[in-house]
Amino acid sequence: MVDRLLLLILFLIGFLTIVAKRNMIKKIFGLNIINAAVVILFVLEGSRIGMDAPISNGEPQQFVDPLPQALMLTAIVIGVCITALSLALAVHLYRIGGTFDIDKVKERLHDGL
Amino acid sequence: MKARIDFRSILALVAILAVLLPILATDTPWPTEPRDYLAEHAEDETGAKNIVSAIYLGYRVFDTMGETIVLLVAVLGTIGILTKVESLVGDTQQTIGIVSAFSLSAEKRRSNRLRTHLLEVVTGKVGPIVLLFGFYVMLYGHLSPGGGFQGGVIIASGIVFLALGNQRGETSHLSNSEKLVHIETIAFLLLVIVSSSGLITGSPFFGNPLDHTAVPVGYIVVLNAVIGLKVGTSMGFLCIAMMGGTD
Amino acid sequence: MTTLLLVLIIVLAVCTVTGPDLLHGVIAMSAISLLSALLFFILQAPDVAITEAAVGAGVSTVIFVWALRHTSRRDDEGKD
Amino acid sequence: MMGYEDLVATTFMLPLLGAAIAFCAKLVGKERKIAKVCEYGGACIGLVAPIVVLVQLLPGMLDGQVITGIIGGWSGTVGITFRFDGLAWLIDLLGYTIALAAYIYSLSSGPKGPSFTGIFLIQSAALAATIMTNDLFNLFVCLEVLGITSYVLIPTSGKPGASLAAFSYLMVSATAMVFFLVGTYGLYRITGSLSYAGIAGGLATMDPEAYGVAVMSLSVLVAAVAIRVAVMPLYGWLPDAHALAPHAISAVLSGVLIKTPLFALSRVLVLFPIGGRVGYLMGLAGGITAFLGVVLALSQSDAKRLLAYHSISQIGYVVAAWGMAAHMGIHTPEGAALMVAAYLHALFHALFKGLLFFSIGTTTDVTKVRDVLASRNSIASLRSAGERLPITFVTFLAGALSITAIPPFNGFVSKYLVGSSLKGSLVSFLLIAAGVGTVASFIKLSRIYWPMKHTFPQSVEKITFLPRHLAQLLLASLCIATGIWAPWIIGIVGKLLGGVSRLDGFSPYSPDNLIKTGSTVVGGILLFLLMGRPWVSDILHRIRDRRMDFKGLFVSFSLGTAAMALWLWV
Repeated sequence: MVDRLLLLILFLIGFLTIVAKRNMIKKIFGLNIINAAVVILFVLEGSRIGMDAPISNGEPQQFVDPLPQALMLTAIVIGVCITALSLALAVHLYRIGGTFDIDKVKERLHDGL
Repeated sequence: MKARIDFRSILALVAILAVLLPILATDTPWPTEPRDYLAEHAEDETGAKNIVSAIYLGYRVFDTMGETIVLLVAVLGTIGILTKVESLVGDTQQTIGIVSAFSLSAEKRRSNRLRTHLLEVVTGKVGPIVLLFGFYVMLYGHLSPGGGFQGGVIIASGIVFLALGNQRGETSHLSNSEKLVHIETIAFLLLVIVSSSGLITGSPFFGNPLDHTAVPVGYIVVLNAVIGLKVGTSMGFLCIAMMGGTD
Repeated sequence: MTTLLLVLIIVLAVCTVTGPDLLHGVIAMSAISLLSALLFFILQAPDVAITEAAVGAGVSTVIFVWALRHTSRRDDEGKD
Repeated sequence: MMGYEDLVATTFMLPLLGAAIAFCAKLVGKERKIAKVCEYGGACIGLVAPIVVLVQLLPGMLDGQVITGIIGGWSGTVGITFRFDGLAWLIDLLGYTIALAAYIYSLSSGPKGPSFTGIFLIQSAALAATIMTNDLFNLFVCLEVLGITSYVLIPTSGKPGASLAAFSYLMVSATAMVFFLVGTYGLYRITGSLSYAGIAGGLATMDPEAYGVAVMSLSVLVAAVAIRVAVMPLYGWLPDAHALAPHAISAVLSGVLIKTPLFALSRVLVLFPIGGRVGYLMGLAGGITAFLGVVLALSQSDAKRLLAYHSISQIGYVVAAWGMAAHMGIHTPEGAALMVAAYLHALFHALFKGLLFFSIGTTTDVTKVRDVLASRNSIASLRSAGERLPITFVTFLAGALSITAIPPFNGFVSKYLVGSSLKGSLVSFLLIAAGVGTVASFIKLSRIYWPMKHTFPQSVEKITFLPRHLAQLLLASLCIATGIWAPWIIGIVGKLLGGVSRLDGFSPYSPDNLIKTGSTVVGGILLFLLMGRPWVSDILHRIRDRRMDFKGLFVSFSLGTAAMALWLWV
């Protein structure tokens, strides 16, 4: 319970960053943080029903749930792909607008167009 | 810094809190049916001892395919934007000291001569070992933790090490970005072909063509190898392009 | 143990998002990745741990550093 | 011989194979002929072959066949289940038709190259997979693939604003997808399954205490998908993205990409006993979207942005009908009829909006002016750019008459169908108002073709017209054909969606409807004349100049989610 509340706090920190910070890099940090929070949440809760890593060695074992782990592999990779793309876009926007501040970039583009 | 956070952000935060709290606060016991099923059948059905690999490349290989595609598109998109950015780079470039040591182009490295020399020697020697380790992780994913993706990332770092250790700025075969793109392209084609290969022996798409043979695990090993190759080359290509490129 | 790691991760997350130096933020992000990799290892998820370490601490750090090299490492929010 | 299950899987495997072949063009030099062969061969395999497969599947589908299975033939407890039914067939048809037309158009207008072809094909594959999947996590992966291809394709237009639009879209929808994962967590925790059948079973037997988790999970899932659909409070990312993307991509984005997730969502909604309430709320939001979208569109002066706001408005029609269908239950006769209306409007909107994007795209490429107030005499400009017959103007007219619901164009049929299925409700009044606004804003847009004596075309650019004309004429003829043979098409769609009984003997061209249409047009003309008044144009200017900042997107997302959760809870 405590762990889950801590994860909720982590998630909210990330979400607040995305919403309130205007710096694009900070927003990407926020996205990474909420993604990490959800990944930890799945693995943490899935590990509560067992004690052994899901690699069979022929003896009877009490596995943790392997399904969330497999899902989270996918989620982690997708997360890093999104991060890479968003960073490339942010760098491009910095080159155009001269700042990481998204509202200022928007204003400058608006004036320029 | 926190004082700048305005009313609307707080409103959004409270709304999200209200929605997420019930989901996270619940104490409903975690379901055990999938785990029990997998513990009993996974090894027989896929041949893999590592059950996560069995799911990742067996039961849910379609998800993995999607994930590989996301990676492919992300790398293509990033490279596309990157070339646009490089053309925009003027002489106003602000370089961070440490980073320029890792740059692949000789001019940028000259300012950090000593550090760079050390770097070149070490990475040049370590590179092949890292590469070998990557192949190990890739090919033994069905038995031990690891697999195509993780192995691929390690291979990518091996490639980057080789590129860094490359003293005179000439490109070795493996860190030649054109070659990497070729391997990546072929690997993607192979991935599509391998995932349809079940059709030959009568299993459906993404099915195991070696299902009724003595080595059902062969499918996972092949998939691991193809995915590892694909991930390794595309990640390696991305990193090399980002570090100041050999192209 | 998990609780302790989570608290550490939260502290690092706060550092990441409030600090004015983005490069420090990147380093804190990769520390978060490493800590969560450790956490996954403790939670019997070695596959996820390897992936998180390789991807989160490795690849994404490289990309972040690349992005900052081409731009600026200062977060000049608030200094309009 | 391949079984049906394999045949169904080819609808997404063929584009993937095509993409892989198109990428192979990079292996050989750019100048070599074989590179072109690879690229176009891949495009043919990826876009034409699936349509052939769909034709093959049609007879079985008309007999009410539903193909279900597990991808790869693995176990159902863990594996990914899929379901290919009439809805999936129809959405595939919609997707591949528009994608084919857009690809032909892109041959002249760009973007070009093997990478573009490959990514474009991957997007089509993801569309087919999205509508087929019956697994929550697989839906997540499919939506991510759809998303990442659009984030990559939007900035290929090279306009600086397009990168910003892609970045905003990326941030909003990537955040929403993390919420989607949270929803997946909640449902997996209480039901122990990811497949839809398993979730439905788990919900039936769940602990009553977990009701809150189910409600909250459902609302974050719906909100995450609604971002993609751009329903009213969540539409903020769309206008920039659709207006600044390359023309071919704009057509696909607003024709297909915003609708597929909606129909995929209907598969999730039926699992929940409270899904009907979500439908009602979405239907209401759809009506409001239709109306407000038009108001915003009226205030725009950029031609493509005006079209983008119309996409929001038209998707409002679709969502209104779809939501009410979900509210009635899509297996009841009324619900099925509404679903037919929603699908038909989605299909027809994809056809005419694609056509409009192409025609306006060709025009603005030639004149280089996108402001409808500044641009005039475009027919002459097009002629001096090398267009002998005013094909672009004619196709634009076909699109404009379709969207303003003039018979016998297809928009008339679907709008009538949506309107009559929703008769008497609050939503239908919003839709009538939206119809009037649509007429007015298209009169405004048509002004770029009005001849003027004293303006002469300056600085026109020579472009290749052939592929563009081909795509425009293809969609224009489809717009007319689907309008004329509407009763027959309605019959087929009704059969595929299982609601045939309600729609027998339906005739759109009754005098009653024609009078209604006439009065809408008159209303539109009056509204257009009214727009010339200083005080009205002042209001419109205010609407246009209000700044939607980035934060607003997230605030509306979170408030929308919370509102939905509250609505479901009480």
